[in-house]
Amino acid sequence: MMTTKRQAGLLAFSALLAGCAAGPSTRQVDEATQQVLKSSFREQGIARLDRLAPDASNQACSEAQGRPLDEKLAKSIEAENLATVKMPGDGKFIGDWREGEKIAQNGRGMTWSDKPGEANGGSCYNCHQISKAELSFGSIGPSLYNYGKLRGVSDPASPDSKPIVDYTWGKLWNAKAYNACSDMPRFGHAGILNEAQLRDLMALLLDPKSPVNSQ
Amino acid sequence: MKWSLWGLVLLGALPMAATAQKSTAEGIAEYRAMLADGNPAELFEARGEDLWKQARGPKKASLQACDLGKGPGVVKGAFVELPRFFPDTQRVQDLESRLLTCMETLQGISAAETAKTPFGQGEQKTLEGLVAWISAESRDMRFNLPQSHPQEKLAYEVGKRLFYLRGGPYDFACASCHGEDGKRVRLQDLPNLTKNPGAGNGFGAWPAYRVSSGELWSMQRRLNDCYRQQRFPYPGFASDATIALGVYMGVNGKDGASIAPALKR
Amino acid sequence: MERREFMQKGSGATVLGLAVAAGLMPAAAGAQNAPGWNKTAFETKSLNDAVKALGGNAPVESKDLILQAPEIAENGSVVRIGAQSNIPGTTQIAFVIEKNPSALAAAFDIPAGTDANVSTNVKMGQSSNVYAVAKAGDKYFYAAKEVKVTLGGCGG
Amino acid sequence: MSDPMRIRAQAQGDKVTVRVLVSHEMESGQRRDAAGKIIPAWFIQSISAVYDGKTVMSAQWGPAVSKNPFLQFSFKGGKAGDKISISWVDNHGDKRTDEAVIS
Repeated sequence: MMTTKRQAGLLAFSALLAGCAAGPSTRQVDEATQQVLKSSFREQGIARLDRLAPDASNQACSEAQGRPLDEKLAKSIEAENLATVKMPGDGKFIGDWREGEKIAQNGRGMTWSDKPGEANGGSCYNCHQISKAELSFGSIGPSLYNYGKLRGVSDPASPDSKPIVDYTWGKLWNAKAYNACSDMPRFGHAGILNEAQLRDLMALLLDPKSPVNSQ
Repeated sequence: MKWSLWGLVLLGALPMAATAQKSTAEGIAEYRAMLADGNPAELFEARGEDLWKQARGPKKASLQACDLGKGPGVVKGAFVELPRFFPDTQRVQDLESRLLTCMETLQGISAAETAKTPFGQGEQKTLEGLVAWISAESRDMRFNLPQSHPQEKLAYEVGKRLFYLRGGPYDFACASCHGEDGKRVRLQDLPNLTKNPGAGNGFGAWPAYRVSSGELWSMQRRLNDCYRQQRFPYPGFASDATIALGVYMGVNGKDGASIAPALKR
Repeated sequence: MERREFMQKGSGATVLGLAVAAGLMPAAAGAQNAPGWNKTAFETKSLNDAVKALGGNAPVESKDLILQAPEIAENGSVVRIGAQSNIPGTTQIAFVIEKNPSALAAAFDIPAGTDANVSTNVKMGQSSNVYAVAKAGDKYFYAAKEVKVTLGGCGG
Repeated sequence: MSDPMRIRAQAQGDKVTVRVLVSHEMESGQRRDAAGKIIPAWFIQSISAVYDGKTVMSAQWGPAVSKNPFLQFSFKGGKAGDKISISWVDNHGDKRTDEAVIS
């Protein structure tokens, strides 16, 4: 009556657990979790099963279950991620903040209902306040309103601004380079946004004329 | 659904003058308060009660002999104790999964076929009504999921693993949005599902009528869309993964009151 | 997703424009219209045109007409609006949403003995002025409120 | 066949407050399906309430009324135990009437 596939899930462990009042051991939970993942998920559209296999960073942060990582482990994860950051090929960091605003508003991309090859959004407003005009913003990440202004960026091209410009690019490219278990996607590293899109988001955050800094 | 005069009272009490400038949060609270009276989920509840009693399927039988965990035919209070372990299937099952079993054994409607059916169509539509009515029969009762069977304990631990599992191109886990207090995505409050009151409030709101789509969503459908937004692969309907997450949330929400079927964005 | 299909801000307007141009406005697309349904009124684009199509003209603002609507809508698919008219002899209450493809949302006849107080749920494609309209004798009155429609959820 | 309406009619003093939920798609005619084709409009155009042989409310609706519509009104002179009936007609010519007892 139930499918064989489903029976293979948790059921396989009932024998193991018989007479075990204290609850399952870590190993039993590990094995059951792997079986459950295997029996429960299937590919759909562009969402392939390899998405379930975490890389080293995600593995460590999953296991931590919200607790802070061991400092040495965190540092090594951050170093690994920092090494992936690719600075823009042509040395240009700042694009068009108007385009950046559109990308920040757009929450689409890479779900099983999205088509391959379509440009993804940045989902930025889902988690951050950015420009003052948008009232519908999330609070998972810090407010980015006045991002450039608060950091004293009056000309993103000036040498004075270089450190903050580099950091911001790096943070967008791979947020885990600065915070091992950041909740923020690795937009450049994971291929969510391309260089041109990242430049536009940089402009939204750092261009003095962007409403983020001018209003 | 209770039709109190609450909505009216609230409407009268709220300052409706256009001059009153409210904060965004106050504005949203006002919007929700105005809608609180007249939740269309009630239309689904009515359909569900009929579907429970109607002789249907190849075996032309009703679901009135279905055991939702408190004995054959007992509906009241069943919802707040699910998911739980069922000896006949040797499996931890949530409401949707259990209904698949009952529809198959009592009515001869294939569980595998229904699980494969797209949401909102065919027997999935039947389930919308059933979960609305069955959950409504436990309205205001407190969650008390059993954790005595080893499989129930295992399901909780597996659910916890899945809750914290980061994956996909965005590195999202359930915990990315639902692991802390006081967070929002856009303007929607995100319940912290790791403890109360968030777990009780969050888990206890589904099934719910979603105003954005005008549909009645079961917890299985809610979790399916969470995984879509998480950029994960597709979780099977009533799969062990989505059931285990239900156990994790429901146990964390112990003693929270069920308001399902609620009204959601 | 569902939300966007109904009311995406920018491109939605184009879709609506095309629909109008192609004669796909609600009445034409339906198989038939209910007896007495005021097709013309439901094709108007503004408060004044809607009132004209209902048989009046030049509505005036009135403090005796109270429009109940939220300042912010979490979702434009369902917005509760209501109106109470304290104008003696009110025989009709209508709701107009300025920026919707068809501005007139609903028109209620109020027979003698029925309160001039009705409410319903409406869809709003975007932030807009919302009007309650009341007819008393042969005069029309209105009350206005701006309702902001916000984007919600993960947006995907 | 359409589902029944949910009607609540409550008498308080000399006034009856009526709240109605209707099961209907209320398709606006503005939405497109996955293939990009306009989904044809399908919505209730008229709805009315009758008590004691007399129409106590009648309305014309456009496609902007929400899916699974809600409606509230009140009238004088109704008594608990009496019946009120609500009827609607949509642009497909489908119609439905349901009754409720005033409580």
